[in-house]
Formats: sequence, C-alpha cells, structure tokens
Amino acid sequence: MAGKKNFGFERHAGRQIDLDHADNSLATELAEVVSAWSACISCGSCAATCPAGQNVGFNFRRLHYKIKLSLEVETDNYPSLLTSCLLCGKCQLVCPRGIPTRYLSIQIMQKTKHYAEVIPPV
Amino acid sequence: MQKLFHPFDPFVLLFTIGFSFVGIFFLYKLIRWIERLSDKDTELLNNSIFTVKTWQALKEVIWESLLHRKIFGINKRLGYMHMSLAFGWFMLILIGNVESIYYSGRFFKPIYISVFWRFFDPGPSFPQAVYQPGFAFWMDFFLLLVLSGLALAIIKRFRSVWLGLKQTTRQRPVDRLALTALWLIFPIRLLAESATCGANGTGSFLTGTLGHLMSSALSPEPSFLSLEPFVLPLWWAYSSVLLLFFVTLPFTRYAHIPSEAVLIFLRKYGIRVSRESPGYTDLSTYSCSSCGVCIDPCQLSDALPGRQVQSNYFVKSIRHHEHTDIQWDCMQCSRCEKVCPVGLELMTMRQLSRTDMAMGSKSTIIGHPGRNGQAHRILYFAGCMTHLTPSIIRSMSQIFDQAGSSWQFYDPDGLACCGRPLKLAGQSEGANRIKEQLQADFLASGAELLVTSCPICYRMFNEDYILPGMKVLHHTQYILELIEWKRIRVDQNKLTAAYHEPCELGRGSGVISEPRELMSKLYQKDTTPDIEGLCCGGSLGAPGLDLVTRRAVARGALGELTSGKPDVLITACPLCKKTFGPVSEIPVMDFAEAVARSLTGGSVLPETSKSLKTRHKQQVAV
Amino acid sequence: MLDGREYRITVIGAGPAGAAAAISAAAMSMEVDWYDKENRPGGKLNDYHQLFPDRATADQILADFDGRTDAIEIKKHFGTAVNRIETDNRQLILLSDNKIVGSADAVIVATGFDFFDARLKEEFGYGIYDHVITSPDLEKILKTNPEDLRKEGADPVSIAFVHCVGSRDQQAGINYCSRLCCITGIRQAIGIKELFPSCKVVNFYIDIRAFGSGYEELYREAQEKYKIQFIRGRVSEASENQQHRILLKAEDTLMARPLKLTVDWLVLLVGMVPSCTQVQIDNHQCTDQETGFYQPVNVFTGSRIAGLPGIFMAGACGGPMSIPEAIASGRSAAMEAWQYLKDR
Amino acid sequence: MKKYWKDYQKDIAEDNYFYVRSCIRQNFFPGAENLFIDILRNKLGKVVFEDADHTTCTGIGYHTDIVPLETTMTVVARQFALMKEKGFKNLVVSCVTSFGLYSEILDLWKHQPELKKKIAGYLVEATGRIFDEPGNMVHASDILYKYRHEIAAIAKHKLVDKETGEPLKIVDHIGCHYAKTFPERGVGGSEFPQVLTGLINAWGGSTVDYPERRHCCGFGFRNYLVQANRGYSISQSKIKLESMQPYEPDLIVANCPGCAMFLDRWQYTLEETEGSVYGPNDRKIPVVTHEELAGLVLGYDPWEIGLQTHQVPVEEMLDKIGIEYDPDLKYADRQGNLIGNPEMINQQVC
Repeated sequence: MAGKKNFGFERHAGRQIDLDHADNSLATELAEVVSAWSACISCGSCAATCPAGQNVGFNFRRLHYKIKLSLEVETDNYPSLLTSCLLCGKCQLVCPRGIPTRYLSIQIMQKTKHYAEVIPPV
Repeated sequence: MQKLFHPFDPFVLLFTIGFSFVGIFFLYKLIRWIERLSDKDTELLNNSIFTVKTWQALKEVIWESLLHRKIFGINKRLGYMHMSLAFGWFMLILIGNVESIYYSGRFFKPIYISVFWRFFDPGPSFPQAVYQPGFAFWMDFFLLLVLSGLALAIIKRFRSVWLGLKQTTRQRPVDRLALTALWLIFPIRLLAESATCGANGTGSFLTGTLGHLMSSALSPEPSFLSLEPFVLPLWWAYSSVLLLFFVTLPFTRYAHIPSEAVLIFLRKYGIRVSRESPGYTDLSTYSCSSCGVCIDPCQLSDALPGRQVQSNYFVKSIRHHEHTDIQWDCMQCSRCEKVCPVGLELMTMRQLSRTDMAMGSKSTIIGHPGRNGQAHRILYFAGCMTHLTPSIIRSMSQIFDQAGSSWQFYDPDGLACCGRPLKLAGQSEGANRIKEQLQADFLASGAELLVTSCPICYRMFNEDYILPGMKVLHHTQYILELIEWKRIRVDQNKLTAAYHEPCELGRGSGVISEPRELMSKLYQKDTTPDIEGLCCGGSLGAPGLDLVTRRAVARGALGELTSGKPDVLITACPLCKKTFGPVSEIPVMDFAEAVARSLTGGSVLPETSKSLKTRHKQQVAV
Repeated sequence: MLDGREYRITVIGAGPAGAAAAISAAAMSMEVDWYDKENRPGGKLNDYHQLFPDRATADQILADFDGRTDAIEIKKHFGTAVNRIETDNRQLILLSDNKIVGSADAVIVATGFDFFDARLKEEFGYGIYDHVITSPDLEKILKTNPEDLRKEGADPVSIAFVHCVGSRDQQAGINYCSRLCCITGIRQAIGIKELFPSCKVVNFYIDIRAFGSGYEELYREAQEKYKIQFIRGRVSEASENQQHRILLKAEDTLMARPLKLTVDWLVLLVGMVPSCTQVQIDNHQCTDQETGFYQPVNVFTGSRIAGLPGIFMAGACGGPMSIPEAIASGRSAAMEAWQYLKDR
Repeated sequence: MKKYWKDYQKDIAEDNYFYVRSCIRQNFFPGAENLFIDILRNKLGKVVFEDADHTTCTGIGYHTDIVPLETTMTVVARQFALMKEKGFKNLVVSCVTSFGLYSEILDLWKHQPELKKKIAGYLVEATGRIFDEPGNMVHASDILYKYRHEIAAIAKHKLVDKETGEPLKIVDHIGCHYAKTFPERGVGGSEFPQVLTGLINAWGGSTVDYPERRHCCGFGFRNYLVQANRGYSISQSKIKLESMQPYEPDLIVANCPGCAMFLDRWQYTLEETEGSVYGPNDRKIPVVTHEELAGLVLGYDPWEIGLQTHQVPVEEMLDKIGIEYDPDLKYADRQGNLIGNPEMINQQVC
C-alpha cells in the first residue's frame, strides 16, 4: 500500500452528521426510560436557567440533543461537562414540555458507560 | 420417672436441626455484620459495649422488640397483635425453661427439653391445676395471649383496615410460607399439649379443659386411653412446623426477630447507616419486618397505585440484591421513616443505593460573601429554586430593609446551590465538593446569621455544614424573631388560611412551631388539618416521577390541605409553591410574601388571584 | 322563494366550501345553481385519506355532504368550468369558455386552491427522481394503496418529510405561510409510522406551526408516542443513489452542522397556491397582487370580492384554509349573499 | 431520469466565432484548445478567429480578491473591443471561469447601465478602444454540444467498450460557473445541465447520475490557493469520488479546466496519502475535457492532443475504446525524440 506521503496539508474529515450509520442505541434506551424527552422542542429554557451552565461550559440542551442525533457526547473540544450538573432540578421546573430533565440527566450519567463506574453502589 | 432424666423422642430432632440452623446462620451473619463496619464504627462498638448504653439498649429491646411500644402509637389493636405474638412467645419460652429446670433439676440440658416439656411431664392433674397458679396455669395463660394475637393477625390479612392499615404488604411466596408456618405453630402446640393432658388427665384451664373435651368427644365414657394414638403425631406435627419456620426464617421477614435486637444495640452505640459501613446497612435490611406500616403514609401509594415502591419493598430489594430502579421512586419526604417501628434510616439507605457518579464535581459556585469586603451581620442565601419564585426574594428584601437589618444577599444571580439535591440523588462526593466551597464562603463573609428561604438548603446547612460561630435560620424563624423583638409589626387579617408544612422543614429539620406561630399572627382563622405533613409532589427525592404523577400527589395533598376551605394556602418552600401553583384552586403564597404584604400595606391576596383561579381551572385538567 | 321574491344564487366549486355554501343557500330557500369543473362534487376531498386533527376520514365528510345536498333541491351542473362572470344590469352572467351557461342574482366563488408545483424546486428532484413525492401524492397513496410505499415487498427503512416547500420562499415567489402543511406533515408522518412502525421518520422543519385546536397535541403525540424525529433545518438538495434511494443534504441548525440522510421516500409538504381555474370577474382586478388569491373588499366586513357587487368568495380561493374553516366560510358567504339580495 | 430539462434551451451561434483562450486550460491541458480550434475549422468547417492580442480575463485574480472588479471589467471590455474591431459578434469562451465572469459582468451591466458607461470610459482612457456587447456568448462545450451529431457522423470511434460492446460509463461534471450562477445560460439549466451528457449520449457512451453529481470538484479558488487550505479542496473531491465509486465509471468528462485538473490530480494524492482508489477494479478513473473527448472520438492521436499530461494514465481507457497509440512515443516531442519520463507518472502505486 502507499506510504503515507505528506503534502503539507491534511484532508478534512467531513463535519457531516451521518444519520444513515448512526448508532442510536443510547437514544432509544433513554427515550424508553424518559418517554417525554422525545417531546423536547429544544427551546433552551433548561440551559438558560441552569446555574452550573452559567459558569462552566455545560449546556444541557446541546448535550441531550447530541444524544438524540446519536453524536458522541464526550469530544475533546466539546467536553460534555455533564458531571458539573448540580441536579438542582430548576430545568425541570421551567421545561414547557414537562420533561423530567433532572431524571434525564441522571439517566444519561448512568447510561453513558464510563461514568457509572466512578463510584460503585453500596 | 425414667423419662424425666434423659427424655428423648425422635420428633425433637426436627426442632433441634431447625433451631441450630438458625443459630449458626445468625452467628455467621453477626460476624459478617461486625466485620464489615468502618473503623470508626468498630471503635464506637468497642468503646460502648461495657457502658450504660448496653443497659439502655437492653431496655429498648424489651420496650420495642417485645412490647412493640411504637406500633401502639399507630394503632392499639395492631400494637396488641405484635406485642402478644412477641412477648407471649418469649414468656412461653422463659416459663417453659424455668418449669423444666425446676422439675428436672438440671440447669444445662438440651434445649428441646424445655420446648417439649409438656410431652415429657403432663403436669398437675386436672381440674385441680385450674385453681393453683402454678406453671401449667401461666403456660396456658401466655399460650392464650399468643393465640389472641394470632387471631388478630389472621383478621389483618383479610381486613387490614380494622387494624388501622388501609393497605398491607403483598408478601413474597417464601414469606407467605414462613407466615403459614408461624400461624400453625401455636394452634398445633395447643392441640399437642391438650392431647397429652387429655390422655393423662392433667393440664390447666386451657390445655386441661381442651384435653378433657377431646377425650370425652372421642369416647362416650371418660377414658383417657382414647387420645393416646393422637399424642405422638401431634407432637411430630408441632416439631416439623417449628423446623419449617426456622429453616425459612433467615430468608424471610422473620429474620427481623434476631436482627432487630442486634440493630438496637449497634444504634444505641451511635452507629448510623453510611457508605463506609455496608455491614450496618445489611443488618438494617435484615431488621425490616416488612410489616407494611410504611405503605399508608407514603403518598406514592395513591399516586402510583399498584406499584411496589414503598420502603418495605425497597429494603427487600436491596437485601436480596435485586436490580430494580425503585430506589429512585421515593420522594425522600421521610413520612415512612417517621412511623417505621424498627426505626430504620430509610432515607439514607435509598440515597446510598443511588449510584454515586460524582455529579456536580466540576461546577464552581459563584456567590458574593461580602459586599466590598464589609462584613454584614446577616447573610441571606435565597437558594437556587427561590430564583424561580422572585416574589419571595422581593418580599425578603422588603422585610430585611423594614427591620433595618444589616444583610448581604449571597446569591443574587442564582448561581449557588447548597448541594442537597445532589445528596438526595446519592451523589455524596459531588455534594461534599459543593459544601466545602460554600462553607468557606460563608465563614469568609464574617456574618453571624445565615438566613435561607429554602428548607432543602436549611436542612443541608444544619446537618452537613460546619459553620462555627454562625447561626442558621429559615426565614420563618427569622421573621418570628423580628416580630417578637418588635423589629417589625404585622397585623392579623380576616382571611382563613392553611399551612402546608414542607417535608424538609418539619420532619426534615424539626422546625414545627415557628411557622404555626407565624400563622396565628397573620391569619384570624387557621384551617391547617391536624395530620402528618404531606409532600407536595415536587420533591427532588424522586427524580423519576413524571409530571402527571407529581400533579396527582399535589392534588391529593391539596385535597387534604384545603378541606377546611381556606382562602389561601401558605407554605415555606419555593419548590412546594411552584408545585402547588398550577394545580391549586386557591392562591399559594409563601410566609415571606404574606408578611411583606402586611408590612407594606399591600393587598392581602396576590392581585392575580382571580386570573390565577381561572388559569388554574384549565391547568388542573392536565 | 323568500318573502315573495325569487332569489337565484350560483355557487361555483363543489369542494367543502362550495357544498356548505350551496346547502346553506338552499336552507335559506334560495334557488341554487351549483357548478364544478369536475363531474363529481368534493373537490380535493376525493383524494384525501384522513383529516386532522381528529383524523376523521375524508370519505365521511364527503358522504355527509352528499347526503345533505341530495336531500334538498339544488340544480347541479357538474362538469362545466365557469371561468368568467359579466354583469348585465343587476344580473350576473356566467360564461364557460365564452359560452353563456347561466345567470344569477348573486354568485359565490369557491374554486379552491392548487398545490404548489414542486417541480419549481428542482433541487428536490420532484418529477426527476421516482421516490420524491408531494404530500397530496402521499395522501392518494395512503388512500388507495399504501402498499406502493413498499419496495420489492420490503418496508421502507426511512422516510423524510420536508416542510415549507413552496411556502415562505422568496425563490419560489411565494412569501406567505400556507398554514396547513405542518399539521399535514405531522399527521402523514403518524400515518406512515402506523403502517411501518420500524420505519425511521424524520421531519425537516423551520418552525412547527401547529396553531389549530388539537394540532399541538397531535404534534406532541407524533414526538412522544410515535418517536418521529423533528430536525430543525431546511433540506437543501436531494439526489438519487443506485438503489433509487434519495440522499438528502441539510443542516441541523441546532447543532450548526451539515447533515446527511438517505431515505426511501422524500415527501415534500407543498404549500397552497391560487387555483389556475380562477374565475375572471369582468376585467376587474379582484385578486391580491402578491399572492394571487381573491381579495375581499374589506377583510373585516365580509367576503364580498372586490370589484363587482353580488360576488362573494368562500373557502381556500381566498387564501390557505383548513377544511373546517372552508366549510364555515361557505356558510357565512351564503348568509352574506342572502343579506345582500334582501337589502338590494 | 425523466427528461424535463427541455425547458432550458439556449441559442448557440452557428459560425464566425471569436475564440478567447483559457490560461488554466493552456497550462494543464496544452493540446486541448488547439484541438478545439482544429475540430471546428477542419472537421466542422467553421470560421474561428483567434486574436493574439487578447489577454487573460483576470478571473482567478478577481475571485481571489487580488484584482478589483472594475479592472476585470475593463479587461473584459477590451476583449469585446478586440472582437468588435475584428468584426465578430459570436464570442466563444474556452474557460468556464471566464464564461461565468463574462455572464456576471454582462448581467451587472444590464442592471447598472451607468457602470457600463464608466467602464467604457476607462477603456477609452486606457486603450482608446470602444466595445460592443457580444451578440451571442457561449462556452466552447456549447459548440460541441450544438454539433454533437455532426461530430458523431464523422466519428471514427464510439464511446463503447470494444470487447463487450457495452457503452462506457461516463461521469459528467459541469463547472459551477457554467450554469449555477445563471441557470438560463446553461443547456438544461443549473441543476441537471445537459451540455456534456448530450455529447456522451450522442457519441455512444452512457451517463452516470450519482448523488454528489452537483457537488463542488474541489477547485474552489480559495480552497486550494493557500497550501494550508488544500485540505478543504481534496475533501470535496473525495466526497465526489466516493459517491461515484459504486457506479464503477470508466471516464470522467469535465468542461472546466479546473474541475478536470483537480479531479485528475487529487486521485493521485488521495492514493498517495490514504491509499484509496475509486475506479473499477482498484484503478484510478481517467479524466478528460470535452475537446479531448471529441478528439478521441474523431480519431486524433492521443499524444497529439496532449493526453500524456494527465495525471491518471489514459492507456486503459484508450484500449477499451480501441484507439491506437504508440506507447513509446508517449513522452516524445513533435519531432519524435524522447524527452524522458516524468518521475512517477506511470507507476500504478497500489
């Protein structure tokens, strides 16, 4: 095969969201547990009222929307910072679609594999 | 008398096997429990064993394990049922032992001898024994006591309302098996002893009379021999049903009989449920008698009909290491913890079973400890939820200014959280991180008094925060102080009101009287129902509840709270206010708002009560 | 006959609006002549499958109208396309291809609308690729033979709906919102999911405008119950691959990233445009310059068409309208015509 | 694919063409333009006038913000002036970038007549020349499209696989500036232009309609001028090549020199950097321009018309069609003596 020649520039991997080959297992799993989540209209109220979101780059709407599109939650230039969620529940109080967003946050933590092993249950 | 000296009959083997099995099992368990205690708890145990605490624990064992004093508080008949079964059986064993020692003269002898003593020694002749208050008499007396309790237990199984329980636990198959075994023990014992007495013309008022009746029923002329063929089989039956009970005991709710005693001792020594002492948590799960007393107070029983989420089912699920999600279905309102006869720390056990994922560990909390470095006497911490009920914040600032107090608003831009929501979700590590940050901020502010509007924060500051030289008050307590010190004056208005006591303020933090005193100062007529505080349904404890269930809980609570037809519902928590708001037919106000209105001479009810009412009508349909 | 005088009224168009107008006019005992270019009543209802929001079937509504129009005395002239009205001192003359076909004291124009010709949006490939269809096409398929959606017996794997095709689109010269395509797209998406539960259905939208009663609830049901995915972003291009599946290129504006999806069917939710068979009224300018729909004299005082007196409009020929609205406007036009005739 | 493009027909002048060359085409495909002129003059008997004084249209300078628009307009006005002086009306533009630029300028002038007057002023001031707008302006490929049947009639080869008789599967790529900016200036409109497919079908080949057919070829001026940006350029070409791969095309035809060059060159780079090849049975896909395609069909000698300057070797395609060529003379000059092979050109890398 050809050696990896360097011509002084790199081909860019596409930024396209490829829905054809998306692995939406996490999304389907979450939609079962928190069924109201499918009614989200991405209005942004949750991200707006989120105390953690103001000081840390944690945007809850973008996070669970990325999951809906089966995108990688944890990327180096967009770390999800989900662990900075305070679970204070303000987002749940303001959600116009009545989605239990606090529970969604907990479920995302549990279902996104490497978080769950942080501290095993009793 | 040859039988007396080395009495034996093969049927006793069944009992002995069963009894020794239970003995070994719980010995092993005891070692495991103590082994899996944290160093701190083990130290506590060692230092307290030979102290007065052990005597106090022993006293509590008698009051609780035997007499079940706490259950009497719930319902007299229920208390009597448990007392009769526990205390009655204990006395049967005690007196049986004394009787066997007295007659056999041997203190150390196989345990079965005292249990089956009546078989070996038919006792005094009948009917003389009826009038002599001897052993036979007392054995019959306590047997009767136990049987009476048994009758109540059977009634409870079919009509639990009569014993004050709307619902009772739906037992598992193995529990039902042990239950039937327990229910068979005493009737068979009665028959066995009566048969022996009938065959030998002995027995006291119960066993003798029944024995006599049985023998006369079997043969027209009074001959004692007619009962002979029935004696041995009945004792075999008695021993085998005991075996069945003992074999199933460790795997069923009756494991609480030995476990609760151990729990009482360890608890008296100061050991509490914690992540570091899994042994104590395991002991707690064994101590749950699954009596079902915690089902009725749980508001999820109505909101989630048919779902087995209450504490007894939850404790059982941990004990049997079943993977379920019901640890999330608990509003942490601690209504069950308040009535649990065994006094288990049900709330903490739920929190611990929620996997700790170190949430909240990356967030930084921004507050303002001191305005331009100048220390203020009072630091006001509104709480994150209160920023969604701005009228509370506005009212509190009016009250602070009216009272002329030197105060500083710690979290004006709502970027602070006390950490308790994390703790309720089992995220102790994240909660601690937040606590460290805020604690340092509060102490740095130099304030003497920390006032908060949110009971959830109040409980966290009280229980978990260490704030030397700083007093923590909920704003209801603070307002009452202001009134008592004549710093502000409120006049009573003619409206009737009802007070909803937030779980975290009343049961959670013990702030019971101050809000009620404030009510009397504010409202002429107080129609608060005299019941245990109800949860509003908005609780952070149960994240998994969907909006429909929360509204069902809220409506259930409102039904009770507005039974006295109040004009306005007063509460002391922003989350309760936000939860009741869309569902309540009448306006929902916080104490701060009510006080601020009367201070500034504003209208007593929020102006939008009319529009609020119509708006509520539509939303109630959800 | 009404209070001694003979009122002859003509209704042009037998869709829901025309039918309602004819029935009400007859109920007010006016003499009704009912025209339609097709030789059967119902207009577009004949091609519809289910309506929103309560998903009653179009055939039910048709049957109801037929039942009522047969019961009362209406002179039906189906199959004649009236395309011009002229006045002759207080009488209105109806012409079909310049041949006089009738006259009346008052006329209610209910000529309805046409669907936007999706071929004008070439980039979507309508009329070029076989599996690109419009919402009316899909409605016919759902009504006649949903099996056509299957390919070689296999259920479709994924289907996409594109909202705002030929609405709110300067390029297509149609700047108004056709109001009803959103809810049509939602209902059709639900219809697809019911037929093929495992099919992935995606709706590309700019704004979901579900304004009518029961619309928002249907939208929520589509999201939560049927798990239909709504992606905020316009599809910019559609092209066909070897398996005749359509590759879509869009941007998910909430992620601000381009997006690629291959679907078995691309459904274009086309907007409503004025019907090409509009009736010319003497050479008056009676349609809106911009949109081409009939223009009322004054939108608040009634539905009299600008220009000649005695001519009223009903239904979607005045602008995008749902069927219940069309029916209501039919009745009100008949009422207005009667009042006009009475006071004349 | 249904025929709908008939709504976009364009009138193309019959004869008397004033031909303006393309700086890119002359460099990347040196034989192409002479071939085009030769075909028109000697095969079709047309009058093609070429004015040595005409210059670059400065299109690339304009698109990369180096040359201001007014300067470009004045240069283009000068071309028109040359044409006027030579008495010609029908302009034929060799390069698609120029064609797009001329269309844009004519459109600007149409909407802002005062701008045209200003430019006319500049021209007179600078060169003393005056100009008229061309009566008919078309692209070179339009002419071949117009006379595609005449060429087919005198063609020596068909775009058909000699052994199997199957028509060659040919991918057409239309330069974006040909019709995307002004749809009515392209034969068949902007979405599905027919100017190249017309040639292919007329000369026996079969066209391929692959999903990324209308995607950018990667030329995109700013995409590649700066080395750091070339990553964008090659990414576009990869999208196209990846999308056409399943169709196993034998050939790519492009009417813009830039497209032909990048689709050709980048296949080599992709192979070198990523080892990926997109033609049938792991070969690369040869790329030719419309003139070259016509030349091949008309039987010109492949090396005469400059096919050896292409990156992707064309021999396999020539063998498939059955066009004779002398492999040894691939790198010989006009007099036949070898000038040495380029460094790695023939090596089939993977």
